[in-house]
Amino acid sequence: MKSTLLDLPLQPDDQRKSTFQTILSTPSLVAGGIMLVLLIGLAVLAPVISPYQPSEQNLYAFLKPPSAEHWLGTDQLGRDVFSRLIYAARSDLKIMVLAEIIPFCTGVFLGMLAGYYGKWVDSVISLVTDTFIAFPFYLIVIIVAFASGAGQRGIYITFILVGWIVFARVTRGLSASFRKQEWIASAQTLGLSGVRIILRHLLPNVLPQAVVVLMTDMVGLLVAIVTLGYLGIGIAPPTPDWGTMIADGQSFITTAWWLSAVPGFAVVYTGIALSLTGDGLADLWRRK
Amino acid sequence: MSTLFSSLRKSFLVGPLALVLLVIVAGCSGSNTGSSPNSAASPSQSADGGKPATGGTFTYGRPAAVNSFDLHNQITSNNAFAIDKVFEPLVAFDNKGEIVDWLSKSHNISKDGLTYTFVLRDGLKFSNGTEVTAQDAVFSIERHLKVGGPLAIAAQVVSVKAQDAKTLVITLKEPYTPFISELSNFSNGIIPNNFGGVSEEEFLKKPIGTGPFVVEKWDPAGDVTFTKNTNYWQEGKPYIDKLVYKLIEDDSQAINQLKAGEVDAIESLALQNANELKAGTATAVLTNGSWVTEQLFFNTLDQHFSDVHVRRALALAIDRNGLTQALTFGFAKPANSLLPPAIPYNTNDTIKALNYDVNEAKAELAKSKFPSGFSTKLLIASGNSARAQEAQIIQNAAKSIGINIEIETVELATFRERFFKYDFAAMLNSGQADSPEANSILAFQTDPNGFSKSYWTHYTNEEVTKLLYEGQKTPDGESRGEIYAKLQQILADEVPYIPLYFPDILVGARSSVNGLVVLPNGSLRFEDVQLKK
Amino acid sequence: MSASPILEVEELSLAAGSKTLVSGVGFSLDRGESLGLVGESGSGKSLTLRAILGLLPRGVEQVGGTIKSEVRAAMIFQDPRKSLDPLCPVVRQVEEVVYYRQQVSRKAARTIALELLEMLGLPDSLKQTDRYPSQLSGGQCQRIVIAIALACKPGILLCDEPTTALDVTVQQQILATITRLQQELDFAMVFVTHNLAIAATLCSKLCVMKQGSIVEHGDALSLLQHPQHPYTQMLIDSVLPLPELEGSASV
Amino acid sequence: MMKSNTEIKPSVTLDSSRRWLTQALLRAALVVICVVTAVFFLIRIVPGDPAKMILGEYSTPEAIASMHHTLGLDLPIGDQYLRFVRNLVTHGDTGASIISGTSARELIADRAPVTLLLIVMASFLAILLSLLLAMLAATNKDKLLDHLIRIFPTITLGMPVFWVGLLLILLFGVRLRWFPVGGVGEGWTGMLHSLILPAITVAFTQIPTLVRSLRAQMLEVLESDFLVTLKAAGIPSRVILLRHVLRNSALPTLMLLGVNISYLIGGTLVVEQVFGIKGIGSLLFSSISKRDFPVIQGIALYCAIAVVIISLLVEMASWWLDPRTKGKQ
Repeated sequence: MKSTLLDLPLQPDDQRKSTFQTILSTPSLVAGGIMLVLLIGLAVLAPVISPYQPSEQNLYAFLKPPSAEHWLGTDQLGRDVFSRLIYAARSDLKIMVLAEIIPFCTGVFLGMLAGYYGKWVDSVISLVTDTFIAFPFYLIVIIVAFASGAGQRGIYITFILVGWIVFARVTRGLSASFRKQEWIASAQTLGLSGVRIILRHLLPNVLPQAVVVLMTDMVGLLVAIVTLGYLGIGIAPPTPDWGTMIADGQSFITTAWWLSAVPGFAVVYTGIALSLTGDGLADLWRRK
Repeated sequence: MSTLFSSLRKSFLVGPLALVLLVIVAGCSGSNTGSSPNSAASPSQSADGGKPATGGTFTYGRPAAVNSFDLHNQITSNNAFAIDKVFEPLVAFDNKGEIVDWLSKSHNISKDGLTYTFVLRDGLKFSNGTEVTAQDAVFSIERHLKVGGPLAIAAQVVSVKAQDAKTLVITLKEPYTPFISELSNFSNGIIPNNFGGVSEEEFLKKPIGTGPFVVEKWDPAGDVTFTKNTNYWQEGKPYIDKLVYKLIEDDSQAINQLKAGEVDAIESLALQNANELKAGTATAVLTNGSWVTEQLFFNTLDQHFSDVHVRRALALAIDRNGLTQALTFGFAKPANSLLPPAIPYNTNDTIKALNYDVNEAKAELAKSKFPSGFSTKLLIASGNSARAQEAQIIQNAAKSIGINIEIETVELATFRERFFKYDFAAMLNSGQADSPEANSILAFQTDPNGFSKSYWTHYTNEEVTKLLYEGQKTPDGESRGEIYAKLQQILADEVPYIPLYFPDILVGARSSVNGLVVLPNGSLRFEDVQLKK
Repeated sequence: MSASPILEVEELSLAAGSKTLVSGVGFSLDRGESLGLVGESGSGKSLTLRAILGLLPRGVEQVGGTIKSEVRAAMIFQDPRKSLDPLCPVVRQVEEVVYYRQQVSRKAARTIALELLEMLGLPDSLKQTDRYPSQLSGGQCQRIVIAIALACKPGILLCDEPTTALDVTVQQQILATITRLQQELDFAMVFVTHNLAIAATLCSKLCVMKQGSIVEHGDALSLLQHPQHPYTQMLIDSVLPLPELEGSASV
Repeated sequence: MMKSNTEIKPSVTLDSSRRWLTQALLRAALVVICVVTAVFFLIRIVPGDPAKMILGEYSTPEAIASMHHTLGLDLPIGDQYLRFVRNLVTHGDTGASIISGTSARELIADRAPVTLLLIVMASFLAILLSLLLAMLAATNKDKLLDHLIRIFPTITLGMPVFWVGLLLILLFGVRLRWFPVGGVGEGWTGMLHSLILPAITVAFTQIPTLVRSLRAQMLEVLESDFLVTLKAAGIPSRVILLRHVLRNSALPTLMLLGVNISYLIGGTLVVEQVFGIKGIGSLLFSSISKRDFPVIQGIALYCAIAVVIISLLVEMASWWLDPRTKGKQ
């Protein structure tokens, strides 16, 4: 989201500096940003940082408590929990981001279309939205994930199917309110085409709000990925995943609680990082 | 606590699969060597010599409901472990797997192995107070012969006669050594002659037997409540007034309920949860050596696994000791032979098994049709986290020699349907004996003509089949041992399945429970149970 | 009438955090008397009223001065629609205030409430069917608000620009109603407005406020005729043609 | 003298309210038609041949052909759709279970009561708890309590529902033994008692969003002019809070819950698994792993239709309850 910030309409140099200062004076954005950078850093650098291969088993050193050798101990198959944790961050976050790209683009675009043109375009898009939103999210996720075989494919398919709705709803409302404003009308009188107005003028204005929603939505998606993993229909072993780590560690909750607690906290941590960033961005744009 | 899908658990080890053991005829009483059950944690009589504590209700959490008391038509543990509380056989096995007289005061097998004579105990009564006579036993065994059922009497019975009110004589056409063991099974329990005068249907709804408990309330999709049989032949027993079988489908649910004291014991205790219960002050774990062998099964019709070198290579690639350690927390022994140590004629210590050696495994694979490896699937049932871990170990081992395994997890019911249709390449499952008899497992896992088709591996080897039939006719003794040693060695060399480990029977119980007896088939005896107040 | 004033404000200072909003405001009011607080928006008039009422907005605190009052105060607000609970029928709202303020039975409260509504010239149909604020016109809502204020039997009525949000014709009616009621019920009144003309017609005394302080105060007539402060002059200039018109129309 | 006010013009006529209702119903009906179509295509969107999925990879072509026939997949797509809709309209059914042969509708109806009860309890708890928390936060704005309650949604947003369920089981079931750790108790009281923890878990997923917007809503109400009117009129603050603030905030909560009902139902399906409750959720899981498509379709359809109906009801209720919407018409 850093890059989105910089892509906003051009500002003179000194104003950009003040943007930077505003960022610094938004504590939730700073906190969320730092948490995210840390997390992404760990995930990206996992191959460098991790002391072991994530699926390397040692059947004679299983369920070891945290030590200098294994920072977070080992799991039931003697795999290094720390290595698995950061590799899981890698796989979970990668899926989370990849699975959001298409829904985000289609959702924002359809929302703008519906909001800008109104009338039958709006009616059709809203009808589709209402239809999809009628299906409980987890119901669709579970059905599609199961039917398309456990693994990442199900998550992608599900999200392409239903993920765009949230964005469409938000941008539709915003676009509809912008449409009534004068500057859009004046752009129309200048003879600019609808698509041009949407992309050049509407998009920069709805994007901030959409990005804020994206942050919250990503939390929901991550939780869904983890839940699928926990249910045994998510990311397939041996690829590490926080959900399966929680499920695997659950048997040892009283004897080796860190096994399921640590990946659980990782999910909560990511959730906090993303929602803080989202709150912060919302704050920032509200103040502008 | 395993994953969410609620169905699979120990019943799988104990029941449905092990299920069907073909019972055949002949024999003398068993020379039960080698069975070495660990003693249960606390099944001792009340030690203080005073009067035993009596009364109370014992609640037993079980993963599947009792849906029938028809002893001749049932095999799965959900029913078996309820049937054996109501009906009892002439001879029974104890917690060490030894055959002992039960309803019979004594029994005798003729030298030629063709005539079996049983003398009933004195004063033996059914729960409704009626005297038990030899005629009741004749009726019971004849009904079993007529019905057949999943545990049909495989011996060729010529006649079943009541010599007098207390003496029963069974004559066979040819010797069948496993017979006496198989008579100890729950399916050979004694029921009243002519169902005590009521219709068969009515009788099975309100069954009457000699067992320590009587069915009081029974929901075929839920719980069963038993009350104690006041006419029980073991004087003063059972000590408890009521026994409740409570249906708890989910593993983690069961453990939580045990910890919360909502149940007194649970049947389905996953290996990885045992230590947790053992460590708790309010809970204890009762164990016993089992008749179960955890195995990796191959579909020998599969394009890859029909190649014996592929199977051997995989066997060599798996570190069974490590696997056992990591998965079973000291509640199991690594397996070398197919027969568990608690079963006579097992060769676990002497057999030459394919032991862990990656280089040799690679060399073995090089001899196969797929020297550079291949991709395949491993089928497992959901809801059993030990199996899920096991699958990952095997996946990792296979990868080390170039075989890529995708783990396919399906629900228990689907899992069974799938392998019954040979719809699998490899699967994780277990085999189990129903009586302390080598034939029990071997017939089920090696007979290509039996209904189980060598445990759905479709493994066919004429020599193995020949040895199997020979073993059934040979009286107990050294020569029978030699036959089974030879048979087990062939299986170890051709690996239609890789025996992985022999898990102990695990029962979780409250520490306040005394006198619980764990049998090697996973059933419990409750007649000595006392609840500390 | 009475020997001592019923409201005395002395050296009142209000602040939000470090920012002073009102400083050193003081005035007094006798029974039946009307005081006009005049000034541009943001000059602290409304805050002064809120302070008298004892309901300062969140974050604003009284940092100095005293407010002495012997009688109950009630208030009428700028936007009548927003001053009523949108989810509560209007007669019920009046009734509720009567019930809690006058300590009578529910039934009596309803009778009193209906009498008040009649006194304020609200349509009779309300007696049969209660209405929600959104179903009434702005003027009707303001009459309800006045009814609520009167239900408190106030000694002082605080009016915070009660006509600003209304149409000009309705403004007249509401002002007439307030004047009539003051004559009938003899309460004192503090009337806040930015319109000097309206203040002058209603009030005998005037205070002109600017940036949180009183810059000029005195008798309405003399203040209008001889303004001392340039700000007062400016306010007079901005509405000059109107006083005569208003004056002739209202009295 | 003042002029008497003109009569009150009823701003909402019978006509406009009828028009609104017709529009809302028409819209809901359209969505239901789309839902039915979507469910029909569900079996086709999913990659792979459903017959092959049911029968397994080693199945014979004849078996697959006969399964195609059973599922009606051998008919032209238009006929299939007509058949599907006809069955739905006449029997309210999506076909018989491939596994047991029982009609999907009956299987679902069997399991529905527990799930419905759980949803109702969860909604009730969600509204109650979020109103309480939001009220505490709003009335203590910018104090410690407010900050704590505001942080709460940020933290809980990323908590998977199964994880919350497990923690609650460990704490209240195993440690404190206040509630049974799972299953459904006998009788009404036993049932309610055993559903409290699951209901809290489901409610937990809704509370973050609800509290967040409710707090904002309440602050708006608390700082609104009419509250000053009421306070100035000397109405006890207890009465103000309970009668006016709560009522004004409850309406948006109800509407928000209506929007979120779909998520709530989805959460319930997962929570049922954690607590071992035999409801629609466990039926869904077992049907899915058996590839029992008619039952899966039935569950999807009934859940979606339930969502549409509940949304419609909430919309109607809030339209009915909120006089402002009528003013706008």
